[in-house]
Amino acid sequence: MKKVEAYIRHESFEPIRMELLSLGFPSLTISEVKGSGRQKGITERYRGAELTNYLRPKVKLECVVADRDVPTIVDTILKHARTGAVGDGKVFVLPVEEAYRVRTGEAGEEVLQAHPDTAAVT
Amino acid sequence: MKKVEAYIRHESFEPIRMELLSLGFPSLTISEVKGSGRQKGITERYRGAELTNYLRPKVKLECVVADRDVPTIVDTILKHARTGAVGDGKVFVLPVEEAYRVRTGEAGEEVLQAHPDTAAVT
Amino acid sequence: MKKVEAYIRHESFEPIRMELLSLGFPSLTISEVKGSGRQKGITERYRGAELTNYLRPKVKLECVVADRDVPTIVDTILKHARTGAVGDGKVFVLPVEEAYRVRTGEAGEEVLQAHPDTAAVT
Amino acid sequence: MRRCMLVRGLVLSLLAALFIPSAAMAQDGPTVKTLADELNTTWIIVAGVLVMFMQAGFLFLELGFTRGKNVGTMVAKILVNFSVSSIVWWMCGFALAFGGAAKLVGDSGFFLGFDDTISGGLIAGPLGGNGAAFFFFQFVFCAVSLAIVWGSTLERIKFIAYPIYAIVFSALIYPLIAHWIFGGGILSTVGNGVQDFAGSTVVHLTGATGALAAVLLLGPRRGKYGPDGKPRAIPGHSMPLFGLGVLILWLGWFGFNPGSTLGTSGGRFAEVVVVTNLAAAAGVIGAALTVWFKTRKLDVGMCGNGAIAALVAITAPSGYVEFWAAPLIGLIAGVIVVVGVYAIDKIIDDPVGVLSAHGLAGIWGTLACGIFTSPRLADFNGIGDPGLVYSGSFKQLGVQAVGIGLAFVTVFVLSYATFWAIKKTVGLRVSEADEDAGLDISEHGMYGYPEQFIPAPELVGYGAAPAPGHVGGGHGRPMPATTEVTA
Amino acid sequence: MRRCMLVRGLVLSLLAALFIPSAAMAQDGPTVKTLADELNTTWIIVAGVLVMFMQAGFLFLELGFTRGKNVGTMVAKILVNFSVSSIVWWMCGFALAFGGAAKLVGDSGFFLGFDDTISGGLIAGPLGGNGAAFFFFQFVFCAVSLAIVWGSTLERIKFIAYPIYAIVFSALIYPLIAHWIFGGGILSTVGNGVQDFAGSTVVHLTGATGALAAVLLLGPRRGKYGPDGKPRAIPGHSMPLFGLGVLILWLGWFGFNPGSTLGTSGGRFAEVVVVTNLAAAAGVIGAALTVWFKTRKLDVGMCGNGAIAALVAITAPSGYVEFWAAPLIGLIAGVIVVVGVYAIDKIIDDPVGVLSAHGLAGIWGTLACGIFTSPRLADFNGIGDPGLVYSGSFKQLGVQAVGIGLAFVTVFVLSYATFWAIKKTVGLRVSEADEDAGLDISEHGMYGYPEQFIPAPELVGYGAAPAPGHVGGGHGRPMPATTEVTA
Amino acid sequence: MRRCMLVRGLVLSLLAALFIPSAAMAQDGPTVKTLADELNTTWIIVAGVLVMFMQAGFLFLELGFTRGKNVGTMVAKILVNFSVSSIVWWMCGFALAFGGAAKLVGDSGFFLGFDDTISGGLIAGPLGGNGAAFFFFQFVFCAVSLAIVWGSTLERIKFIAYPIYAIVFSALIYPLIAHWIFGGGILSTVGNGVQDFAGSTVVHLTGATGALAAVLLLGPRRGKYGPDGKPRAIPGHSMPLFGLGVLILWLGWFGFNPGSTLGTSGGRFAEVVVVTNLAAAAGVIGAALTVWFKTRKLDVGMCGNGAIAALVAITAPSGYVEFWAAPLIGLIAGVIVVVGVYAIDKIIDDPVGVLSAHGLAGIWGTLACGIFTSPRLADFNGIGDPGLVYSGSFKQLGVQAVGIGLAFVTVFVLSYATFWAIKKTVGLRVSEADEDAGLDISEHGMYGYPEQFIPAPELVGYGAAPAPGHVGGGHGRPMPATTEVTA
Ligand SMILES: Nc1ncnc2c1ncn2[C@@H]1O[C@H](COP(=O)(O)OP(=O)(O)O)[C@@H](O)[C@H]1O
Ligand SMILES: Nc1ncnc2c1ncn2[C@@H]1O[C@H](COP(=O)(O)OP(=O)(O)O)[C@@H](O)[C@H]1O
Ligand SMILES: Nc1ncnc2c1ncn2[C@@H]1O[C@H](COP(=O)(O)OP(=O)(O)O)[C@@H](O)[C@H]1O
Repeated sequence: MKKVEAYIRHESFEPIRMELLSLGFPSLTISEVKGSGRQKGITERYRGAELTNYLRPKVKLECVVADRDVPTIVDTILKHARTGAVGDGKVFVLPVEEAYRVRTGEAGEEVLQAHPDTAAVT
Repeated sequence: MKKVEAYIRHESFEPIRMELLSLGFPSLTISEVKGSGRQKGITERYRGAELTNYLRPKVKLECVVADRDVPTIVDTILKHARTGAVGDGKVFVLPVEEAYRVRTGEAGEEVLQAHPDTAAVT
Repeated sequence: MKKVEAYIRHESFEPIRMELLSLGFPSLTISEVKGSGRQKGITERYRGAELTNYLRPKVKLECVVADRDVPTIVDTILKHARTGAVGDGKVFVLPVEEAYRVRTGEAGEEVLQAHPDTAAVT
Repeated sequence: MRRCMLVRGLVLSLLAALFIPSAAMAQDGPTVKTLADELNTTWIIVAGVLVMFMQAGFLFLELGFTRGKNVGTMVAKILVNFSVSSIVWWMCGFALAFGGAAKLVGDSGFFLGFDDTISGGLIAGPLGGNGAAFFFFQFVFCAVSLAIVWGSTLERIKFIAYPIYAIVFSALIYPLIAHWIFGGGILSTVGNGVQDFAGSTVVHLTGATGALAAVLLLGPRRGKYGPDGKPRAIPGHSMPLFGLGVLILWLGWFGFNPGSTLGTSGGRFAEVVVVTNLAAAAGVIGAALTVWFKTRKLDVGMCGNGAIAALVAITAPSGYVEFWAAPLIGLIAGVIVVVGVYAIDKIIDDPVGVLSAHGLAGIWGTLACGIFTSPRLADFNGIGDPGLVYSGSFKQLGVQAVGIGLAFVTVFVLSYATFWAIKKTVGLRVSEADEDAGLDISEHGMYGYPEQFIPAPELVGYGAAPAPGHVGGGHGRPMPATTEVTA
Repeated sequence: MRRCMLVRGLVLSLLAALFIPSAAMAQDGPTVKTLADELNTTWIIVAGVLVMFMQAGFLFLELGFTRGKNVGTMVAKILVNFSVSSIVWWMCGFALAFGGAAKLVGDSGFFLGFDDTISGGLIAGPLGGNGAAFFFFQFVFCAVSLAIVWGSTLERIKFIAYPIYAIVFSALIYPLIAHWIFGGGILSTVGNGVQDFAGSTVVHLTGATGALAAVLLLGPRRGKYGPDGKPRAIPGHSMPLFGLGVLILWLGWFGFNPGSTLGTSGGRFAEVVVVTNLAAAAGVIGAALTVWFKTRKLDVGMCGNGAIAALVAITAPSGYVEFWAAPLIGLIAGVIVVVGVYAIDKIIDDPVGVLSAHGLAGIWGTLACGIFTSPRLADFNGIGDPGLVYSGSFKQLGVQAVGIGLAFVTVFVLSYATFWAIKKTVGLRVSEADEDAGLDISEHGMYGYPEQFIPAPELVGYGAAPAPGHVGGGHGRPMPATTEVTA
Repeated sequence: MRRCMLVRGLVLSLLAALFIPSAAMAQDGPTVKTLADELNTTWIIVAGVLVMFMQAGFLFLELGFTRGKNVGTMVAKILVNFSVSSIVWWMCGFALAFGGAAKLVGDSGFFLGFDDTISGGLIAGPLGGNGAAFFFFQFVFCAVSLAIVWGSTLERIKFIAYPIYAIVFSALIYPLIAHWIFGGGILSTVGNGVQDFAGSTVVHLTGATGALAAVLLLGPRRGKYGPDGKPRAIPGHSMPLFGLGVLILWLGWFGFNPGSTLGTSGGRFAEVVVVTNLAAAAGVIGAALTVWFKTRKLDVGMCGNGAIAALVAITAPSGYVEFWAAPLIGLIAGVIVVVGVYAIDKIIDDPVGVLSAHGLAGIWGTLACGIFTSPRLADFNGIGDPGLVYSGSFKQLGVQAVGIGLAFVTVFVLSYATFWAIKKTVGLRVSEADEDAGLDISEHGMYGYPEQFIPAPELVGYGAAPAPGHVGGGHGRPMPATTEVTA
């Protein structure tokens, strides 16, 4: 099992979510993060003083999948998240050793994605 | 060392935190996330138009512990987070290679949990 | 490749970011988290009733770097995040198996940090 | 006071007839009499408009004490309640309250028209501009009383309960009490009459009694009491909005009490302004000191509650007491509200403290007349006797207690019956799932603060990023080109 | 009504000359006439001040319907528009609107001074205190009309468009319509005159027409319409702020309509208060029921829009109709606004629903005079004929339609031309990147809610933690020492 | 103006005695004189109520410029200050300021009662309704002045400093200045008197001077100045709340300046309304243009500060200048405030810009009388001489400067001494840990926005999920059953 972590733009999330859903991967988690990288910051002005923000808002997408599904997930993210401008983000793949479904207490790759058919394929 | 990552309901956090504390695991971190999975979304109505949210609010719990403590942590989470309804969440276990306590600069399993007695057992 | 995850105080982030930038590591991501550990909580009072918060606000810093850069990153964090008081936080190192730059689709260690010279050193 | 107005009207008519013959012939031009009428009308309207704005005060006070998931419903609540009450008061409530001089209820003025004639009471005769102003002024009092009711019911009541109870309240419950005390009904015949200048009992205790009936049938919010039965803090989401509410209410009270002179005669309303402000100020100080000594922290909500409680308490005596009594009455009200909230919170979940701030303080204020009413003002208003400190007699105190008792029992019985019927039919409380999700999303289909609850990427919504040529190429899009700096 | 004031002025002067000789000799003391003048002035100023506060109403209504990234700009917008309009009205707008009795525009009162003499019309003669009050009262109407325009343009318009259009609007567009209907211009000669007591057409339709011209040239917000062309919800960020706006507007309307009596004569303004409130209440009920039956959810915004639409609709008839007609007019306005918003949202992106709430409701209100105006009040005001239900004749309805038509065409042509010129020169709409980032950061250099957008550690900013000795050692610093508990 | 009122009173009494004998016999009916009194009282009360609401204006202006962790304390602050001031003004402040005609302070009216007699000055004689209104009106001025003080102290001052300084300020500091300029004290004998119609110096400069004394002893907020000594932006948390504050203040100023006519005589107050509005509008424009040319961004806060500064500046001249001078005075104030804030921010941490908006603009406004006062109005008010542009003489300018100087020195010395004593005893500033945590949690025990600071799961609190049978089985609980859709 692997965890795919992607730092992407807000606008790219909906297309990614929709394609992943149609591919049988409805299960994922996102959170609001702020990132810095090659992208430039912005400077704010307030009553004569300045404030510069080097961190820009991003969405962090986390999705744990079976090893063989990693390329599908990564490709889908890369496809929709790319605008070609700096700040498009990064995708990382981390190892996962075990997974449990809370509702049932089951463990293993079967619990990773919600759709029965996905599970069946496993 | 392992990192236990759990995506759970808000209401289940307090009981989990309290039991972990009593078991000698006070150290953990949480954050607000939004997840999708088997759980259904909701549709909002506003001035004649609609908006559907497929993502539901969850709490992400992160807790790094020594390998042998993983079952304790996972069991505690599973016990309190389960309602039996869809949306109860998932628990994942990831490998961790090193850990440092900032205050002292120490490294190793000893830094993982705050309670001296826990450390002693190690 | 490794992912360095640090849970630190808000005030310590700016110095860390600035030093990492000057060392050639501009790329990182942060998020707002709440943590508990050895640090004490606070009790609030409201209209005769009480509420105790055991969780305190922290910043979570995530930075994926090449294996050989891990000590640099960790040392920088430890240096600036330390006040010597409880609640200074922890740093963890996790393995990462693959990394992609969304903008170009490239994979590998080269994508980790934004500065061309850093890449060159690789 | 109200009686006094009647008298003045008569005197005026006589004067007009006897001493100012020009009034008869110069029909188109203003006379002293018409000007006096117009000035009274102006003041009543100005005061009424200030009281109307107290709706915003109640809205924001309650919003401040509510969690962010239940804020939109409060806005809809205040609009719907005020509106239903407006229409029902016009159809029926006003007629029962002020449409006649009978002991129980009035009998004229249903579906009030400008050409209607009121059969008796304060504004007996053709309605006219002054009567229209009176109608409006009394309506906004009814609406205030209704707004008070809901403070104990926040965050769990079904929306449908609002319009149903609003109808019963505006058509019957409030008009009964208003008629009995303000309109020349039975309570103005107990002793020399119950003293309640602007409604500590008529408006505030009535509202708080409705709130008590509602909350007894409704129960506490989920999570209010821990497994050990001890109250947990459910902090409201915004002290700034609470502060706005308090200040708007304080403002509105300068219409509420001084407007109850129903005119400008003798500049009496200016005295009432001073009395009202002194009491409110002392209320803040009383509450602040009390909560400080109890907890060593200065609870912000309690400071505001202190002001409200003192304003409620001074409402009845505001036309009856001298300046010096006002700070005393207010100070005590400030102490009462803190002690009351702390005590009641142990057993009843009253999120904004309406039972203390309007109930206990309303009772205290009504009783305070029996203690502090000055002979000068009892005489001026022509209602009741001087209070204990002047007369040494407990008589007026007794009369006040009778008024409180009758009002409380009547309102409680009628309100309990109404809420009970609502509970048994359409239901009084939302489901647990709806309560957890919040009333905004469950009853109104949208959060009151969408950006707090809806995941940002789903709010943004539009699909993939535009083609590079679409925006200035090379800029990250969510960033204004003009403000970029080099990293 | 306005005509009537003129007449009254004359009568007063005559009376003063004939019946009250003392007025001539006791120059320093008040007389009945000077008192009447002062009372009128007092009421006009009080009403004007209430109307001025409607700027806050519009601000908060629009803020509520806006996303959190575009809120600071709204504050700057309202301040700059109101200010530019103030100055331009004083320089020019007032003169054209009320500075004379010619058919097209007035001709005196430019750069108004206290000693100026107005050449003709409602306040012909030396300005005086009453004239100053009139000047202010009419200005705040112009400012309301201007504020309405921007409701359809939120979240994408360039700031520079505001002052430019504000100048044209206050100098020319609004003065034309105000003169034609209020100031004795051409529309007061169609039939027996167009009935528009307080400006359903003059103020509200004018504003909404400007809004239509603007939005046609501006286009929808990014993300408002999906790839399928269907409208997506872009929920406003705060229902509490929206509620504040609605209640302030409701309050302000008690200056807007009753103030349009321009005095207290006969207490007529109190009747207008009652009529206004009944209509507004019915509007809330109409809108709430309509949206409930359509969606089974009680849209909070629609309840508020119902109030606004009803207030807009009752604006024209408020001085012409009996009490009973008010709830009817309001109820229908409430239905209209919901149906209107739902229909218009499919094709035009009007974030606050100004086209429905001020446009459709303004038209409905103006037409309603042709239906409900009572003979008593047509006569009293001396403008137009009784409405359809009394006279059985469609004549006044026709006159009203002519008024609506001429006002709409004039305002639309002038506004479209102005916005077109803005678009072709300085530009009407911000870049896509700026729209995405929000107008606050892109046009004003700082977020309106910085803590929502700026990463917390960057906001804190100060460097590393202080030396241990600096704060009580061993305490975590972001925690107040006094409140720590043992973990 | 104030002097004039006195004269009018005398004239009235004479008239009443000589020309209107009926006044004596018809004691119960209104007469022209009693009506005139009542109308004056009505206007003073209405104006006073508007000024009272300025407390909300100051609260929201300051809230907008504050960080979210320090908002509850502001609400408690405004309530406690206003309340302490209310009581102290009644006990002592009013007596010193207006209780007599001596040069230094008044001597009657302590613990004011309705039957008290004032020994001399503006309202010499028995208090009465008009006197009660005067008492209230002057009190709200004192409270405004006090509210201004705290603008420079936000986010770091200890709460205990508020009531202590409020007592000294309301009992002594403000009464001194008010007596000297408004109450017939020493400054009304310099030349022909210092012209300060509504208090640019008495109210605003006094407040700003207190603010200066406080901030010098308090020091800047943590993190305001970088290691390089350059000011860092600490953006306030909410431009909408700031906008609310500005608009409420603007509204309140229509009571502040026009109410200072202390009556409706001659409709003068309507002129003051026009002058006030023109200046405020020009102030927004002046500030907007200045900040735009400086930074090419339209700072929202500066637009609002421009309005406030212009309103402060026009306060003194509002009763002395012709319409045309108002936009000039306002425009210059708008420029001054921007330049002032930018300059002062480099050395003093004044979060809301009170030193510029009330201090510099207050000085400018007071001086502006010496430049623009028209002969007509100097004469009408009976105070001072015409200004430079009319008289060509610098005399009045000199008199104004003397007034400013004496007021500044007096207030500064007394305030600095008071704050110094506070600092040395109970302490003036919270600990660093408390400042970092925010004053809400450290001084009041609860955040002003709990949902922003308390972790959501700890706020929810109730234990494990209920048994399946408890809610509709199979529904995820935090989701309202009625709105679920299929994923
Ligand atoms: N090595 C990294 N570790 C953690 N987060 C990263 C890393 N590199 C990039 N990110 C995240 O990705 C976002 C975009 O990266 P950036 O370097 O600006 O874009 P690009 O990939 O186009 O150079 C950053 O804002 C940050 O959140
Ligand atoms: N494979 C996954 N990767 C990341 N997050 C997941 C994954 N599966 C579930 N989650 C998280 O767990 C939450 C609950 O999952 P869901 O599938 O709705 O529940 P259930 O386990 O009852 O089927 C989701 O909202 C999401 O946040
Ligand atoms: N084992 C852990 N797993 C996850 N988060 C941790 C762990 N230990 C510490 N943290 C995070 O670090 C923060 C500081 O830890 P704490 O124990 O209070 O400090 P100290 O290191 O001084 O003992 C916590 O609030 C929590 O967010």
